[in-house]
Amino acid sequence: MTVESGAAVPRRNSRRGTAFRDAGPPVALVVIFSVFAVLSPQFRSIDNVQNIVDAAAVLAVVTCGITFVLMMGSIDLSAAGVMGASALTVSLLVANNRNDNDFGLVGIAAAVVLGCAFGCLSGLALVLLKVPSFMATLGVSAIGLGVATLMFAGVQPNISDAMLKSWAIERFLGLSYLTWIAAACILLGWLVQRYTRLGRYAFAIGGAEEVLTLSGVKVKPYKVAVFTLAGAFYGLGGVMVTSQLGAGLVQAGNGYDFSAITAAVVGGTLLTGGRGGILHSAVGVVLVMVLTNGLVQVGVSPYWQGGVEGLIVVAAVAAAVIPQRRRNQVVK
Amino acid sequence: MRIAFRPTAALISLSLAAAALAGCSEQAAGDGDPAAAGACKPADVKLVGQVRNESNPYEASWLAGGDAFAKSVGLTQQRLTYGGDSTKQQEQISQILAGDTKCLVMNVLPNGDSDTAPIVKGADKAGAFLVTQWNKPADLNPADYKTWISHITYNGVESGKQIGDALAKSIGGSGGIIALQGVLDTAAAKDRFAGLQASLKENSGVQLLDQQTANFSRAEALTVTKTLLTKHGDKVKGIWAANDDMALGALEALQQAGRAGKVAVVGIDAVPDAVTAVQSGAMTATVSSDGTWQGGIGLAIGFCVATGKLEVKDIAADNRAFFAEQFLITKDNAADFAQPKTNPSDFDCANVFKRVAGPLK
Amino acid sequence: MSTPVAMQPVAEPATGRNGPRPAKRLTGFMPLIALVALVAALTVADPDFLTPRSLTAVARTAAPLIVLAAGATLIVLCGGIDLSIAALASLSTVLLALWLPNLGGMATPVVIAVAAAIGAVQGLAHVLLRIPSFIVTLGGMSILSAVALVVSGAGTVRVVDDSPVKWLELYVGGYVPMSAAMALLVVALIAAVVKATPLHSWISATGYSESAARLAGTPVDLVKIGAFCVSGACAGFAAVMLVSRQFSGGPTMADNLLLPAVAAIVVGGTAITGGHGSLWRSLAGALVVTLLRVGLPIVGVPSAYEQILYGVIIVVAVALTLDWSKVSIIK
Amino acid sequence: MSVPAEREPTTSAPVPALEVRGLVKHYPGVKALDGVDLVVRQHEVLGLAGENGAGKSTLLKALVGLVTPDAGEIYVRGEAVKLRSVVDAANHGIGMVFQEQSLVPNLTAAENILLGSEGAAVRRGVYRWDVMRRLAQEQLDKIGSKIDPLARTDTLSFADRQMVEIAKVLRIEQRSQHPPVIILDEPTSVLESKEIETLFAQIRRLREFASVVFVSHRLDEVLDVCDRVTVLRSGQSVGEVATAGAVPRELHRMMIGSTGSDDHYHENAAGPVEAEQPRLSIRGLSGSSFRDIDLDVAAGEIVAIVGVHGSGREDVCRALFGIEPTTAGEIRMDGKKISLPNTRAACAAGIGYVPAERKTEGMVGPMSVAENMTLTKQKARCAGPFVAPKKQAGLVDRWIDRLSIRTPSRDTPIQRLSGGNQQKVVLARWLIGGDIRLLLLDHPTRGLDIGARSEVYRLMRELAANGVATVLLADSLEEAIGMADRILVMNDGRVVTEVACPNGGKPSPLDLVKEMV
Repeated sequence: MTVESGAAVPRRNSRRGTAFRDAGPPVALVVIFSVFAVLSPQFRSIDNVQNIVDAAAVLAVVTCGITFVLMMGSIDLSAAGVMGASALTVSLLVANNRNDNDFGLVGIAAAVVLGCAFGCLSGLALVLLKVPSFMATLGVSAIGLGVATLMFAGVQPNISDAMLKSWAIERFLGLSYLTWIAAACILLGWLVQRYTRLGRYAFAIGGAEEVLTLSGVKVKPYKVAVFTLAGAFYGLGGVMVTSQLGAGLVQAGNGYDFSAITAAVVGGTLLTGGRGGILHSAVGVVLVMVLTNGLVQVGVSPYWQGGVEGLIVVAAVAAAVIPQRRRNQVVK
Repeated sequence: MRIAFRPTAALISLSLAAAALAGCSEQAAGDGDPAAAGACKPADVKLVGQVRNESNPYEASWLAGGDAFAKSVGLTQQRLTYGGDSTKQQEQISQILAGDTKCLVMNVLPNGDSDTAPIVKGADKAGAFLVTQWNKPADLNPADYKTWISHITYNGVESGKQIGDALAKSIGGSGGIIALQGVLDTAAAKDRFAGLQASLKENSGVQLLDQQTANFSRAEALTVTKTLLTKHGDKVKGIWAANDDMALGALEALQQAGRAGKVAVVGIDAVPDAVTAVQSGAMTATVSSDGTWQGGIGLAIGFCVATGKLEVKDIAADNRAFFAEQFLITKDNAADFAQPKTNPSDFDCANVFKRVAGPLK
Repeated sequence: MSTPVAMQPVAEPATGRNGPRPAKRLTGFMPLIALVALVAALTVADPDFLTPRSLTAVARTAAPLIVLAAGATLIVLCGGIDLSIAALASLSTVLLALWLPNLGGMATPVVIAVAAAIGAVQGLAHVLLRIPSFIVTLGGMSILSAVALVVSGAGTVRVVDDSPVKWLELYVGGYVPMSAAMALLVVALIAAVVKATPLHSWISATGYSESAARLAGTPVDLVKIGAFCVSGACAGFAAVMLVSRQFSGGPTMADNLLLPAVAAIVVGGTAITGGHGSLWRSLAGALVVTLLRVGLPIVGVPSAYEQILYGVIIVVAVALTLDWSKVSIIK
Repeated sequence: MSVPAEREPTTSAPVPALEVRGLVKHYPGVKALDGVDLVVRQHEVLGLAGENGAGKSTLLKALVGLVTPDAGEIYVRGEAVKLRSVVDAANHGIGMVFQEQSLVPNLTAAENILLGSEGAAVRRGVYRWDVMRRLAQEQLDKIGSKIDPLARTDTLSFADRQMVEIAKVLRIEQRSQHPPVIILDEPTSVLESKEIETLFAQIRRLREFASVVFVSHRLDEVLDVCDRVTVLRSGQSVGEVATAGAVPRELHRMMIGSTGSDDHYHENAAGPVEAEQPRLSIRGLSGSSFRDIDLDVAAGEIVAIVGVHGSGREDVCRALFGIEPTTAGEIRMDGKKISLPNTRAACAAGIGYVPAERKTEGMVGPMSVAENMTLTKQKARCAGPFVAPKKQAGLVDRWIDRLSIRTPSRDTPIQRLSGGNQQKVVLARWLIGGDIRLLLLDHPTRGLDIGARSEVYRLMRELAANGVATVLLADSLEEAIGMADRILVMNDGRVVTEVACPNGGKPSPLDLVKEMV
C-alpha cells in the first residue's frame, strides 16, 4: 500500500468516495435504462426516449431550483405552492377565458417574478425570523396555495395565448420547446453554480457556513438570494405546467416538491449540503423519469408502481453510499 | 426536556385514576338530544356546505350553488373545505358538531366511502340534519338513521358505460382504447370503471390496451397519457377518462403528441371546459353532473326538514338514497349544457326530489 | 472527513449574555403560550369556540396527530426524520380493519406490533445501509402506500363490528375523550421512560453529535432503531384511533397527517437538527396545528385565506418557540 | 479599568503596528480581560503566552472584531480604532489564522484564499477563474507553497491547508496600505515536527513584510520563533520577555504565578505490573491502513505509538476501539480473545478512548457536564434500568472534585468549560465506572495549556499506578518520550521498531525521527 504523503487516512477515503459518489448515479441510470430496454421494446423506441425527456422538462426546472437550496444544506418544500400561484398568475395575465389580459411574455415574466417574491419570502423567514427552512418553506407553500385559490375564484382560467401553448406542442429537433427551456435552465444553473459568486457561495455555505462569516462574507443576503433564485425556477416551472395543461391549476405543483428532492438526492446531492450540483440533479431527474416511464412500459400494476419506485430510490442511494461507508460515519 | 419526571409520574397516575374512578361514558357530557324535527324557525337554521376544495371548477360551483340557495332563504352558508384530506374533514365535522347542532343542516361531500360512516354517526348523535353526496358504502343506509335525510349520487356504472359506448361508437366499433382511472380508493372511480368494462363486453371490437390511474388529476393524466401513447403508438384510437379533468389532460397530451383530432376522448362530470370541448368536437362525450344543483339541493332538503315543511318519515324510501338525473352530452346536445341551468323552483320543498332518477342500487 | 469547524458559535461564553433565567424559562413555555394565544384569538373571532364541548372536540380530534408526532419526535431528537409515519398509519388502518373480524380485541396489539416491526425495519435500513433517514422513509412512504393499496384492493375496508376499538370513543368522567386521554398517556409514558432512563442522554447525544455519542460507547445504532420502532408503534396506535373514529380502514386515510405531524414537532420547538426538544413540546405543537387546521375554517375564515393564515401563523409560531441558544446554525 | 487619558509615545522607535491599552471584557461571572496591554512592533514576531482561561482567545477575538471590548483602546499604527467585524479588522490590516482551520472544505484552495476579498477575480458577481488562479498563485508564491490553487481544499494535507490559511490571511494586504498584522492562534497544535519547521520558516519570512502575533502552548516553540513574548494571566498582561536567552521555566513561572515544574517528564511512579500475561495483546492486526501489528501492553504500562501523518497509528488506535474495521489478526484482553465489531463491545471489554477531535468527537457540546461524564457507564449512575438522579449527582460531583474540574455546576453545558476542563470530563467518563482496563489516548493534550497538560499527565500516571494499561498517541515526541515506558514507531502502516523508554534511559527525539520517515 502506498501512502500519499501527508494525507491522513480518512481523507483518502473521502477522496475515493467522491469518485464513487459522482459515478454512482450515472451508472445506476445506465443500468436501469438497460434493464427496461431489455424488458420492453417500446421503451427503447426513439419516440419513448423523446417522451421521457419531454416529461422530464418541468421536473428538471424545479429540481434546478431546489438543488441550489439543498447545496446550502437547507431544504425547500415551497415548490407546490409557488408553482400553483405562478400558474394562476400567468394564466390570468396571458390571453385567457377569464379576462381581457394579453400580456404575453410580460405575463410570463410576472409569474417568474412572483416566484422570486415567494422564494425571497422563504429566505427572509429563514434569516430574519430564524425559522428552519423546512418550516419556512412549508408555510410559504401554504401561502402560495392560498394566493392561487384566491386568484382561481371558482372558474378555471384556460389560456389561449398562442405562444405559451406552442411551448408544449411545437418541436425543435424532435424535442418540445419546453424541453429546450429546461435544457437552457440546466445550462444557466450550471453557469450560476460554476461561475457566479452566488453559486459558489451557496456551495460554500453548505460546506462551512461559519467560515464564510469569519472571512467577512455576509451570508444572509446570499441565502435569501438562493431562495429567490429557486423561487424563480419554481415560477418558471408553474408557467411550464400551465403551458402543458393549457390552463392555470392551483394544483399545478402537486407532488413536485418531494419529486424534486428525490431527483436531486438520487443524483448525488446531499441533504446536508456542500455536495452535488446541477448536473448531478439533471442525472437524477432523468433517472426518476426513466423509472416512472419504464414501470408503465413494462406494465407494472399501478398499485405497485409507487412502491417499486420507492424501493429503487432507496436502493440507488444505498448503492451510491455503500462504497464510502465508514463505521463512525454520521448519517442523519 | 423541561418538565420534570415527578410531575410526569403524577400526571400518569392521575389520568389512570381518573379513568378508573370516574368511569367512562358513551358521550361527552352536554351532548344535546337530537333536535325534534320541524322545531326550527327558518332564521335559526345554520347551513353548512363542505367540499374538498375551492380550487376546482366543479366544487367551486357546488359551493356557489349552496350560497345561492342560502341567499334565497335569507341565510348564509358556512363554506368548509378540507383539501381532500379525510382526517381534516372528520376534524371539521366533529368541531362543527361540538357547537350548536339544534338546527344544523349539513350538505357534505365525503372524501371517500370510508369517511361517510363517522360523519353520519356523528351527525346522528348530535341531531344535525345531514345530506351526503357521491360516496357511501353500500351497507350504510339513510333509512336507518333519523337525521341523515338523504344520500345523493350519480350512477357511476351507468355513466362509465354511456361514455364507453359513445367512445366505441365514435371509433367505429373497433380499435384499441386506453383508460385513465380516478383515485383508486373511491367508489366513483370503481363504479365508472365497472361501467367501462360492461361497455367493453358489449362492444367486443373495442380492445382495452392499457389502464392506469391518473388520480382524477389533469397534470397526472397528461404524463400518463403521453407515456401510454408512446407505448401503444397508433393502436390507440380512443381514451376513456373517469373524469373530465383527466380527459382535458389527455387532450393536451394528444395535442403535444401531434395526434389531436385523431383520437377520441370521453370523460365524466361536464365541467364547463369539457362541455366546450364537446361542443367544438375536440371531445366526444361527457356525462352531466350538476355541481350547482348539488350544492343547493342538499341544503334545500335539509332546510325543508329542519323547518318542518318536510317530515323525514314522509320521504319515500326511494328518495332517501337516490341516483340523480344525468345526461350523456355529445356534440348534438352540448349547447344545452353550456350554461348550468338551475331553477330556483328546483329547491322548493315540493320539488326537491324532482331530479331523482331512481333508487340507489 | 470532518468539517473543520472554525468556531462553534454556541461555544462562546458570550451566549451567557442572552441567557438570564426568566427569559430561558419563557422560551421553554413558548409552545404553551402560542397555544393559549391561538385559543384566545379563535375565541375573539368566534365566542362560541370557547365552550367545553368545543375544546373537548379539539382534544379528541388532535389525539391521532399527537400520537403520530410523539413517535416521530424521538426520531427528530436523534437527528433524523420520519416521513413514513402517515403512510404507515394508513397501512395500519387497513390491517386493523382486515384483522378485526378474525382477531377481535387482539387485533389492536397485533397491528401495533406489526407497525413497530415495520418501523424497526426502516431503522435497520437506515443504520445498516447508512442511508439518510429522509431517503429511507421517503422510500418507505411509497412502499407502504403501495402495500396498503394492494392489501386493501385499493378500497376502503369497513369495520362492521367495531366493539374491540370502541373504547377509544368513550369519554372519561364524561368530559375527557378517551382517545385524548390515551394520547396524553402515550406522551407521558414515553416521556417518563426516556426521562427516567439513560435513554435521555443517549438520544440527546445522538442528536447533538452522533460521532461523539458513538465514541463514548453510546449504543447509537440501537437507540436509532429503537426510535424508529417506537415511531412505528405510535403510527400503529394512531391508526387504531383513526379506525375507531372512522369505522373503517383506508389505504390513504392518514396520508395527509404527515406534514401536520412534522409541523407539530417543529412548532413545539424541537430542533429539526436533533438533540434539543421534548415530547411535551410536540404535544403542545400538535394542539396548535390542530387548532389551525380545524379552528380557522370553523370560525369562518374562507378557504384561501385559511391557507395563507396557516402558512403565516406556523412560521411565526416556529420563530417564537425555537430556542436559538440551543441551535447553532439554522439551515 | 479606566482608559488612559492620553496616549504617550512609547519609544522613539516607529509607531507600533498594533497597540492595545487597558482592554476589559466581562462575561457573566467572568472577567475575561482585565485591562490587557499589548504592543506589537512592526516587523516583529510577538509571542503570546498564557494558560487556558488567561484571556488569550478573548484578546485575539477582540483584535479581529469578533468581540467588542467593554473598555480599553486598540491602536493601529498609532490610530485608535473600533473593530466591529472581521472585515473591519481586515480593513485595518489585522488578520487571524484560527486555531481550528477556517477553510471551506468543498471549495478550491484559490477560492478559500480569496474568500470575502475576491477583488478582480469576481467581476459583477461572475467568477473569472483565470484571474482567481493567478491571484491565488501570487499569494501562495509569497509563502513559497507549491499547492495547486485549483485543488479542492479537502484533498489537501493538513499542513498544506495551513499554508492556504496563511496565504488567505495575507490577502488583507490588499485592503490596507501598511504592512499587515497576522495573528496565528495555536498554529502548531496539530502539526508534526517536520511541518512545524516549515511553518516556522514561513513565519520568519512573514516578518519581512508583516508583524506576527504567535500564540502557542508550546513554550519552546514560542521561544524559538518569537522576538518577544507577552505573558497573560487572569486577563492581565503580567510581563514581557525578550526571547533571546529566556528559558521556558521563566515563562512558565510568569504564566502560573509561581514556580511550577514545567516538566511533564514525571518519573514513572510505579513500574509496570509484571503479570503473567499482558493486559492487551494484539497479533497480526491488519486493516485498511495498517498491517501485521503486534503489540503488548501490560497493566500499568504506558505505550506510546509515534509516526507521521499517514503512518496508520490513529487507525490502529481506532481499531482497538471498534471504530475502524480490521481484516485480520486477533486481540486479547488479559489473555481472553475478544472481537470489537463496534464501540459498545470495546466499552464492555473495559477499553476507553479519548479522541483527538475533542469538540466534535470527544464531547457533546450542548449537554451538561454530568451527562457528558455519565454517557458511557450506566451501572454507576443507575438503579436497575432507571437513572438514579441522586446517585448520578453524587458520582459526578465526586469526580468533578477529584479531577478538580473547574465548572460552575455539574449542569453547565460542557461547551462553556475551558479545553482542559472539557478534556478532564471526557477522561472522567471512562473512570467513573471503576472498571477501566485499557485507555486509548489520541492526542489527549492537544490544545491544552501547560497547567491543564500537567494535570492530564498526572492523571495518566495515577491511572497507570492503579494498573490501567495505556496506549498513547502523543502530541509531540517529547511528550511520548516523557510519558511512555515503551515507544513503538510506525511508518507506512507497519511497526518499524520498538524502543524501550525506561526512566534514566530515555531515547532522544532524533533517534525516533530517523525511523519515522
